[in-house]
Order: sequence, then C-alpha cells, then structure tokens
Amino acid sequence: MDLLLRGITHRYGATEVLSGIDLAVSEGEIVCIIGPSGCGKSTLLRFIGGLERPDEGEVLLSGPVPSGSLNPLTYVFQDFALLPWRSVEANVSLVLEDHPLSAAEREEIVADVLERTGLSDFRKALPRQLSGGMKQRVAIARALSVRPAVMLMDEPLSALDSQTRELLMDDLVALWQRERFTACYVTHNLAEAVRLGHRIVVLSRRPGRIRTIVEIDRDLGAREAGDPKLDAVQRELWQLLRDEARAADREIADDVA
Amino acid sequence: MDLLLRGITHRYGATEVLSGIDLAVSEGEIVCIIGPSGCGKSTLLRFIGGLERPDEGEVLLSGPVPSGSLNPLTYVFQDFALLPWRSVEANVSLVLEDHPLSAAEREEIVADVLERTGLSDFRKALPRQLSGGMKQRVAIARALSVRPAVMLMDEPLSALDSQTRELLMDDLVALWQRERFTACYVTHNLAEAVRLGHRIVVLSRRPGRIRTIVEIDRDLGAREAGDPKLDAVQRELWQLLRDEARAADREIADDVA
Amino acid sequence: MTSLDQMSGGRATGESEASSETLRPVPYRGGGFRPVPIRLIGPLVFLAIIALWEAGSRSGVISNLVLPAPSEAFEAFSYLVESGQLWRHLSASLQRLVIGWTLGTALGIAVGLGIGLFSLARAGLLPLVSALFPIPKIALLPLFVIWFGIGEGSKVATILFGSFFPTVIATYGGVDNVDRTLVRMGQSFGLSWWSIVRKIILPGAMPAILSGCRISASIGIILLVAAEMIGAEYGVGAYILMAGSLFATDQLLAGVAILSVLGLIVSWLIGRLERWLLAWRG
Amino acid sequence: MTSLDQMSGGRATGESEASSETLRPVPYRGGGFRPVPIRLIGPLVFLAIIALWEAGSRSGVISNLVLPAPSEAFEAFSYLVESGQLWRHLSASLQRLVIGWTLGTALGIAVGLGIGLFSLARAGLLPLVSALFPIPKIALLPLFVIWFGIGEGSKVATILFGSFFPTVIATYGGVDNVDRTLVRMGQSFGLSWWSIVRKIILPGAMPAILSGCRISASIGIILLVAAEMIGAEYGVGAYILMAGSLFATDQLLAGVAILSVLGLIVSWLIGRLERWLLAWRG
Amino acid sequence: ATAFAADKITVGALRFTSHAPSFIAFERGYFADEGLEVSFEFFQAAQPMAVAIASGDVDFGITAISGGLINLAEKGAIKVVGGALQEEPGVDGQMILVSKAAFDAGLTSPAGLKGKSFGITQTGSSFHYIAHKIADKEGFDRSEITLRPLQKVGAIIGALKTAQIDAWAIVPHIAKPLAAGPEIESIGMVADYIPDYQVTTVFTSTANTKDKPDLVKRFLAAFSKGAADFNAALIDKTTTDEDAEALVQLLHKYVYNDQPYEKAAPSIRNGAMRVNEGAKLNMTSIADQLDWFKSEKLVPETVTMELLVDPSFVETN
Ligand SMILES: Nc1ncnc2c1ncn2[C@@H]1O[C@H](COP(=O)(O)OP(=O)(O)OP(=O)(O)O)[C@@H](O)[C@H]1O
Ligand SMILES: Nc1ncnc2c1ncn2[C@@H]1O[C@H](COP(=O)(O)OP(=O)(O)OP(=O)(O)O)[C@@H](O)[C@H]1O
Ligand SMILES: [Mg+2]
Ligand SMILES: [Mg+2]
Repeated sequence: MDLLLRGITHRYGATEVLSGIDLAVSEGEIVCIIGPSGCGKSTLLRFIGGLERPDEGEVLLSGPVPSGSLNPLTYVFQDFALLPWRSVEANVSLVLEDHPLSAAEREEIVADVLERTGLSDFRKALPRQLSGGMKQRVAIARALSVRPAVMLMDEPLSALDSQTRELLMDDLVALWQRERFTACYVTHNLAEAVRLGHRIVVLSRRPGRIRTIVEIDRDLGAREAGDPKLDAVQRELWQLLRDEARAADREIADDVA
Repeated sequence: MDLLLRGITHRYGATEVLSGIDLAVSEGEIVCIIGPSGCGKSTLLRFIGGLERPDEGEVLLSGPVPSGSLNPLTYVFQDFALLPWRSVEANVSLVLEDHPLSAAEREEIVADVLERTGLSDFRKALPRQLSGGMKQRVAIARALSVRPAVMLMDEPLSALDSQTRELLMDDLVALWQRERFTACYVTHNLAEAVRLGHRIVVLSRRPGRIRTIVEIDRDLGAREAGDPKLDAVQRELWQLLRDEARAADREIADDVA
Repeated sequence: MTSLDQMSGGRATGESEASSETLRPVPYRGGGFRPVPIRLIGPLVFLAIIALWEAGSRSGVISNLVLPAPSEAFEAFSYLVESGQLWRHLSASLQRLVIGWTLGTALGIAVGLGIGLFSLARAGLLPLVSALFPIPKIALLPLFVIWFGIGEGSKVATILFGSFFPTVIATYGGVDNVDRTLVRMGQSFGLSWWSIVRKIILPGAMPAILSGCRISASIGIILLVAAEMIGAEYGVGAYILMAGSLFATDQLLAGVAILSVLGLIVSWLIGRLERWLLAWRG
Repeated sequence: MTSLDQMSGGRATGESEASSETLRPVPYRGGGFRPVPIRLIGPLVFLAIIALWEAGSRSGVISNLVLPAPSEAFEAFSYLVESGQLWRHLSASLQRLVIGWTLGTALGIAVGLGIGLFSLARAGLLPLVSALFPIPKIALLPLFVIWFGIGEGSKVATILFGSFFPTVIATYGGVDNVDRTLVRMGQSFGLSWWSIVRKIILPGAMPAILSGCRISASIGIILLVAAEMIGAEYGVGAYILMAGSLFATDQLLAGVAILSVLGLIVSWLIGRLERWLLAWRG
Repeated sequence: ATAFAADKITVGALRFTSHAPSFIAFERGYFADEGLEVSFEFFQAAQPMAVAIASGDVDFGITAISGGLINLAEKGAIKVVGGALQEEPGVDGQMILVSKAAFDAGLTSPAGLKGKSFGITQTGSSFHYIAHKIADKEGFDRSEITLRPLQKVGAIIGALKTAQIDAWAIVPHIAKPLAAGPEIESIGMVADYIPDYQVTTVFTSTANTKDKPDLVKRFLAAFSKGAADFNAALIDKTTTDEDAEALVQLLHKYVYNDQPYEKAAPSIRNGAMRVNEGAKLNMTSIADQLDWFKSEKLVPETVTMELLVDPSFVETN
C-alpha cells in the first residue's frame, strides 16, 4: 500500500504551519522527516494518520490494504502512550478488543507479538515498572499486533536516553530487515535519520515546506557508525538545518493567556 | 581548585549504589562520567556538590578558592531548574540575592552574564516562553553569575532535542576555550562525552564502580564530527557499555507501594 | 538477547483484497473529546429555566407552595433593594466573611507551611487537623456561643474555623508538591533556608494555596447561614433564616440567589487573583 | 550570533586567598525540606491534649460550662453504648449517608462525564452547576421539607445534593485532565467512542473522581447535622442537635467525636479503595 | 364505636406539656372512640410542624401562631380550626425573665425593657410578638427593644444565664425553675400585656377542612375530651390526687421521658396552662396577632382572617 500527499497546507489560527507538501511514500520504504522545532512535522503525521484534516490538500492511499491488517495506518508515539493502569499484555490487547476476534485469537496475537519483541517476561508488568526503552518496545509490540501497512512514528526514540536509543535503533533496523514495513519516521535527530531512512525529507521552518529530499541508497543493514558516506550526509543535513535550528531555538513563545 | 574523591561508597536502603569510587579532577579539566541508567552518576554528583553525604569515603577540595567565587561548586541541572515564576533576569538574580552585593553590583553581574550568553534580548521573558535550549542557556548564565570554580553538570543536554544539543555542545566547547572551567559532566551520551571530555570515567552497573578511565588528548576545539580517532573511542566505549545498557534497560522496577 | 530482530510474520502475506487500485483518501478518525465553548448556551439555559418556571408558576402547574415564581423572588429582592435593607444585610455578612476568612486563611497558611516544612509539626498537627476538619461547625455552635458570645465573635469564629482547615490541607499539599529539584537548586547555590522558603517554596505552593482559598471562600459563604443562626439581626444568612421561619419562600429564594451571586463574585475575584499571581503559568 | 563563545572573564583572575593548600571536605548544604514521619508523636499529642484538658477541667481552670471534661464526654458516650442508643443513632445516620451519598455520587459522576465529554452539556450545565454549588443546603431545608416530606426523603435529598455538586466538579475536571495523547492513541487504533470513554477516559479520570468522593463523603457527614434538623428522632446529627438545644455539652462532644471518627473511617475506606483502584500509580 | 376501618391520621407534637390533650386522648382511647387511628410525629420545634402539614406529612398540629404558619395559610395550604392554650387570669401563665446582671442593673420591671435585648427563637415567633406587645403597652417604640434570634430555646436559656441577652418570656414550666435559680429573675407576667392571649391553636391542612370536615370534627372532639381531663386534673384540680397523679404518669411517657419520674412530675405540673374547653377559639386574640404580623410586614397585607381560620368547627368569640 502506498501513501500519497498532495498539496497539504494548514493553518492554526493565524499561523501557517504547513505549506504545499507533496510527497509519495511507497511500500517497504522508510521515509524520515526532519526539520527544526515547530515546523509542523507532528501535524503532518497527524494528517497522514487521519487524526486531523488539513485545510487544503489531501492524503491518499493506493493499492490494496494487506489482508489481515486490522489497522493499516498505525502510530508509535514519542511518549509511548501506554495506559498506565494496564499491564503490558493488557496494553497490547486493548487495541484488539474492538475487533471481532475471539478471546483465544486475541490471546494468541498478544503472546506472539510479545514473544517477537522479547517482552514475554514482562507480560504482567505495569508501565511504571519499565524503563523508557522497554515502554517503547511495548508500544511497538502494540503497533505490530494490528498488522499495520504503514507505521507512523513521531520521534519514537527522542524520549529515551542515548544508550537506549542506540539499542532500539539496532532493533528497528533488524525489524525492518525482516518485515520490510513501510514507515513515516519523524525525528529531530540526524543520526537517526541517516541510520534509518531510505529517503530523508527536510522541512523548512514554519510554515513547513519541503526544502529537499535526500536519498540514501545504502542498505539499512550495512549502515555503520563511522561510515564516511553517512557522516558526510549527516554533516550536509546539519549545514542545511543549523541556522534554522538556531532561529527556531531562539523563538519566543507568544504569550498565550 | 582541585577535587578529590576517596573511596566513595553508598547504599540506599538495601541496594548498594556506589562502591569505592576514587577520582581526582584537576583544575581546568572536564571529566565526563558515563554509565548505564541507575548506576549512581547523579548520586555521585550530589556527593561532590555537598547536597548529600556518602555512607563511606569523602569528597575533598584542595587549593585556594578562586577569589570572587561566590559559589565554588555550582550545578547545572538536566531539567534546567529555573523558577517558572521568575523572568530570565530574576532567575539569575535569585542566586545573587543572598550574597552581600549592592543592587547595582547585582544588576551589573546579571547584565554581564546575560550579555555573555547572548540572552540580553530575553531578559524579561518567562521560562515557559523559551525553548529548551534557551532555558539551559539561562541555567548556564545563572551558574556563571556566581563565578564557580567547578561546574557540576548532570546530563545538561539530555532534555533537549538533538539539534539543539548540537548547538549547545558547540557553545560549551567555545565557552571552555575561553574560560577553561573545571567540570564534572555526567551524561548518557557517548557522542557528548567524546566531544567534551578530557577524561571519560566509565562506571559499571549498580553498584557503580569505575571500570575504566579513557583519556582523550585531542584539544576540545579540534574535535570534529567524523574524526576517526574519536569515532573509534566512541565505538570502544559503546562496546564496553552495550551489554550493561541492555541489562539496565531490561531491569524491572521494584513495586514500591 | 531477545529483541526486535526476532520478529517475523508481522504482516500477513499480501493477498490483495477486493479493493480497487484507485486512490482513496485516508479515513478520518480524529476529533472530539475536547468540548468547545458554545456561546450563549449558558445564559439561554438559564433564561429558559426561569421562563419555564415562571410559566409553570403562573399557570399553576408549579404550586406556589412548592416553589414561588421567579418574579416573586425578584420582587422580594427589589423590595430589599428599595428599602435599603440589602446593603444592611450584605454589609453585615461581608464584614463577618472578610474578617473570618482572612484570619482563617492566614492562620491556615501559617499552620500549613509548618506542617509542610517541619517533621515535628507534621507528626503532631496533621492528625489533629484531620480529626477536626470533618466536624460540622454547625454542631459546635452552642459551644461557640459560650466561647465567643452571641455577638460578632461566634459568627466570625464559625467562618474562621470553616476556612482554616481547608487552607491548612491545601497549603501543606502545595508545599509537598513543590518541585524538589528547585529546592535542591536553591541549596546548591547556597541560598539560606528562609530564602528558599520565601522564594521557592511559597511561590511554588501558591497555585495550591489559591485553590484552597477558593474552597475556603465558598465554605465561608456556606457557613454564613449557620453563623448567623445565632443572634444576628442583619446579614444575608439571618435574612434567609428569617424567610425560612416565616416560610416566605420568595424571600428565601431571593436570599439564596444573593448568596449564589456572592459565591460567583468571590470565585471570580479569586480567579482574577490567580491570573495575576500565577501569570507565569500562562 | 551571540552564543556562549562570547563569554569572557567568567572567573576572576586567581588571586589566591588566605586559604590553605591542605585538603578540606566539601561543605554539606543539602537535606531538609522533606518532613519525615515521626512515629508516636501523633497519638502522643492527642493524649497530651486530652490529659491537659481533663486536668484543667478537674482543677476547675476550664469551667464545665465552657467545655466539659473529656471524661464526661466519654461517659456520655459510654451511656450511649450501654443503652444501645448508639447503634440506633448510627444506623439511622449511616443509612441516610449511604443512600444519599451513593445516589449523589452516581448522579454526579454521570453529569460530570457529560460535562467533560459534550460541548453542549458543558455550555448548558456548567454555569448551572457553578451557580447552584455554593448554595448552602441548610438554607433550602424548608423547601426540601415541602418537596421531599419530613421523612427520610428530605434527609437523603440534603446529603444527595451536598455530594452531587463536588462530584460533578471533580469528575469533569478529571475528564479534562486525562492525557489527550492517550485519547488520540485510542482513536489512531480505531477504538470506538464508547471504548475510549470506558477504557481510557474513565480510568484516567478515576484519581480525580476518587478524590471527589473523599470530599463529597466528608460533606455528606457534615450535612448529617443539617439533614437531621428536620423531624429526625434518631441519627447522630439529631443527637447532637438535641444535646445542643439542651446545652448538654458532654453529649454534644460525644456526638461530635462520633462524627469525627466516622469521617476518619470513611476517609480510610476511600484510601483503601484508592490503593486498590489506583494500584497502577504505585 | 369500634373501628372497622379507622381513619389513619398523623398528629404532629412537641414533647411539651402543652400537647398533653393529644397524648391523653390517645392513651385513654378517645381517638379510637372517634374511629381515628392516630400516630404521632414528634418535632424539635413548632415551625417545621406547619410545613409538614402543608407538605401532607402530618394531618393535625398544635402550635403558636407564627409567621410561617400564616404564610402557609396565605398560600392556601393550612387553616386554624381550633384553640388550645390560652392565657387566663388566675392561672400561671408565661413569665417575663431577665438575667441577674440586668436585674441588678435596674431592670426590675418590663417598663425598663426599653433599649434592652430580648431573646427570641426566630423572627415571627410568639416571643417576637410578646416583646412588641410589651413595648406597645409600655409606650416605647418597638424598635427600641433589640431582638436576638437564637433559633432554639436552649440557646436562649444559655444566653440569658450568661447575661448575653437581657430578657425573655416563656411558659411557666420552663420559667419557674429558671427564676428559682441564681442567674435569672422574673419581673412580670405576659398576661398583663396580652389579655386573653390565644397562645396555641389547632390547625390542619386546608384539604382536610374541605374534603374531610367530619374527620376534623372527630379529631377536635377527641382532643377536647383530652383537654377536659387535663384541665380538671391539673388546672381546676377537681379530680382526686390519685387521678391527677395517674395523668401525670401518663404524660411522663411523652414529656420529660428522659428524666426520672420524680424529677419530671413537678415540671409537668408547673407547665400546666388551661387548654380551651371544646377547643374554643379566641378570634379577637388571633385577629390581634394577625394585625401585628401585618404591621411588621412579616406576612403579606392580603392575608385575611378567612384565609387563616376556618371557624366552622368550634365555638368562637
Ligand atoms: N492543535 C493546535 N492548535 C494550535 N496550534 C498548534 C496545534 N498543534 C500544533 N500547533 C502549532 O503548530 C506548529 C507546528 O507544530 P508541530 O507539533 O507539528 O511541530 P513539530 O515539527 O512536530 O515540532 P517539534 O519538533 O517540537 O515536535 C507549532 O508552532 C505549534 O505550536
Ligand atoms: N533518594 C534516593 N532514595 C533511594 N534510592 C535512590 C535515591 N536516589 C537514587 N536512588 C537509587 O539509586 C540508584 C542510582 O540513582 P542515580 O540517580 O544516581 O542514577 P543515575 O546513574 O543518575 O541514573 P540515570 O542515568 O537514570 O540518571 C537508582 O537505582 C535509584 O533508584
Ligand atoms: Mg512534534
Ligand atoms: Mg541521573
């Protein structure tokens, strides 16, 4: 299933947030979206997932929904969005409960995804007992349980400390190598983008426009820290973003009463 | 002024957190302390700043306190620790108000540090109006205003997004080049450690012990992204930490009622 | 060892369904769960209720015994205004309210700070406060009369006691909730104990203290009626009690409406105070 | 442009002070601002107060008119127990409390959810609730008698009204405070509206609802006295009122102590409920 | 008449000697004789009794004419149908009391009440009426007597004992023991200021007077028999001592039942005031009271004697 964005433009009140975004995401591809703070990355992702509607433009799907997919467009959130009052397995089972599945089927799916994400030992744990990394793994297990066609990931690693981030990046790469999932991956982190993205979409400051799209044709599995080519891409991206990042950083929030 | 840690050992209840830490920090040196989550880095820093007392061992100072230093051991916190009800200048002035300074002197110091940190335009802003990067700059300005002999920095950049982190790392390097301040810099982030540390102290999992100390003799100003030597150090550190980081990540918190 | 790379079969093998190859928009599934203000509905509902009520009273559906017509209550109110009694009742009540509430709140903040800051005060006073808080002040009226007389003393005392306890609870809760890293920051910069209390703890607890004030003010207003049970010639509570004993339901409703408006005004005032003192919250 | 690299002169040029070259420990400046529980102090304070009071009463420093001795109040209580009246009063009050509070809380949660979820309900009902909340129930007693009779009706209604409003406010506040990303998560997984309300909104608002229950329960207990002003032969409130009208201060204190203990028990029960329902908070 | 289908009625009562006729009629079967199955509903104060009759919870009540009662009558809810307690020369009636402190300071006769404070339960209560009638008779302005509403008789007693109020007036069974104590003095009789004062009346719901006049008549008949027994035993003292004793014992079931008999009996005897024969109603006194309420704007001008009283059941004058 492919995704197609056409002329997405959006305003919140008087401030234009996104302006004329055209983008195609094809099956099996990870598209990273980077840009300075407040340029509308999260907003764009909400449009793609149908959680909000743009003022102008449209988000289109083409191709058949993979059979068995319970929720073709599935999010992974920055802050995990786990229900703190449900155990790990109940958090996963939550998103299956509204689908016509028997208790046994549900049970089986939950066991399967927890097994596959290495969380079987943590079935009964509550979110507060888990480290950030494990929480995000639970969120990924939950996303996998509905067999998504496209994963929409909004800075999934930025709430984690950098060592955990490294671990999870490895996991995501390994996951992609097996599953070849499609993903829109929003991040601030250029190292993540060059590590995980087949294409990297660079947005400008608000109103977000596409400044450039960088393609990295090195296989995900073959990307290593210290690879000069990737380092070069990363430096280049940083050159592009640096001034805008500084400007975004020095922005003073309007006094909302 | 030098710092000397001798045989620091500490327990919280039944869990031993730190065990036999010996360390010397000499003037003008940045010592980075890295280690997996929960290994006692922040606890160690609290001992150094005199906010807590270790069960065993002692933290000693040698050499004269630099004249004019109002607060020789000064913290920069991960979450900025700005008073949300005070403007930028009032947050800085807070730490001067208990010292015998005239209003004019205080005013002058505040203006001076804000000028030096590029915050003059933000004097009247409230913390909530500032981006994370600017908030941490205010915290640094506040720390500078008391003319510290040693800066104690507990993950000062880890609450920031990665682009802002890059910007602030550049700023810190530039600052050190001018001021040659002494610092204990706790971090999770190996890239930060190899960028900012003259020496890197690697702690083991809880109970934290010093596993190794890596010295990097390249000048701070000359360190650049993509430097193969630094990359090698970083990879080596990651090899050291990886398994422990994974183990720390998979730790389940005790059910505290 | 186990990690994401052990995953397999995450996506079902793609047997394409009946769906077309054509483009289709993503389904919208957001929105909701965020009530938006609708203007005019509030006043309209009020007006509608009053109009219906008036119509019911006039037509006799609502017996005069059960509920007087709003117009009658309004007439009673007009009479109060015209005869100048309103101001007399209001000023008597306001004076009691202001004195009792101010004293109760000030004492409450002081004791609450003590409980919030000192282990000994917490261990000694908190159980006492918890035990005394749920005592209905109205039950103590006979004792208050002995202790404070039937003059202003017992009335002010009733309101004072009523506003003291919620303020204590709110204040110490607020102190407990002040971000401890801010306190550690203060210590790490060598601020004195008193500076930390004044500049960090107190402003940090201010939101909780103010919401305690909101509660204690409405308790104070509610207690006006109980306070003015004894020996009060004037006062809104005394007026209501008189209306109740005469079964003058129109006056009763007028008096109750006055209290309700008084409550709204006080709550609005505290809202202003909050906006001013807590402007930093944005 | 401006950035940290413009700094200079951050440290004063190092004229070494009189201080020695020897090692010295870092000064300790932490600790405090975290009251720790001290065991036994609470009960000790209670005992001390009661002992002093008893001594004062016996020695005549505290006149019997001003305050009866604790032993007298305890005697009155013993008499209540022995004569079997305690249970009669308590059961009458408890019945009213349980029925009134349960109904009030249930209605309050329902209306609070409505206000929290629907724009129309919020716009229409919230101003109404805000206007009716501060009305002292005691003022409405005469009307309650007409509306609900002098039997259990008016007593239950008083408690019902008293617990309804705080529950509404707490519930809608709780709904407002449920993390919106959790709701968006639910929507993004295609959960139905009803599932989101049941599985996300309601548990998320539960802490606030429970603390609303705590408040409404203590209000219910406080209102017992007011509720039993009307035609109640039995009930703790009626007992207190009778004692008050006879100036039997020993019985009055015994009754007040019963209410206070009742309040502590109810608050403890709600604490248990919280620990059970909110175990996930740890 | 044995009751096949006795009419069930509820009678509101206070645990006061003034309600004795109802208790006697119940205990001695006079109600049953009239085919009435009576149950009592006890109140702490008179005012809620009127409201309870209006709300239909109670059928008959006996209390003083209060503002609340008149206002309920004005709303068409209740009607006075008979008289009960009346001040009568020669029988101990309500007494005017002052605190010892006020007495020592020279308040030794009701004429001195000008500028003094007077305890009342609530605005529009009989105490309020009495205070103003004293002012009228003594010739000073009503507003020169400061009224202190204290809600409850107990609170007034406390305030008087501690000299927080100067004066009060109350029925003899409460007044006598108080005046005997050290803190309070008696300075006069209410009867001197309000001749033939109809202190309490029998009242019922308007619906009863219209739809069940027969029921009202039967109630009043039984009540009158009780009143006759009461007057004979405790006022006129025409019965044997044993009979009087038996009556007091009967009343002790209802009045002062939380005290031992020895203590209660004198109080019961002290409290005896005449209850009108045949529940006769003194219309003059009632008209005077109504006029006073109107003049104080405590009740609307529109209330008439017809609205307040249904004189068709008993003898009036
Ligand atoms: N619901 C909303 N109403 C009004 N303004 C909004 C809303 N959501 C976002 N915005 C504004 O739109 C702009 C873009 O927000 P968005 O969250 O999409 O940015 P972002 O690129 O994800 O930023 P970040 O990198 O900080 O996550 C911001 O200025 C934000 O304040
Ligand atoms: N005041 C305290 N009381 C009890 N235990 C504590 C306290 N402070 C810290 N700990 C425990 O001591 C251990 C070390 O904590 P510390 O915060 O020093 O670790 P850290 O290395 O800074 O971790 P992180 O990388 O997550 O910041 C942790 O297990 C923590 O739970
Ligand atoms: Mg975002
Ligand atoms: Mg730490």
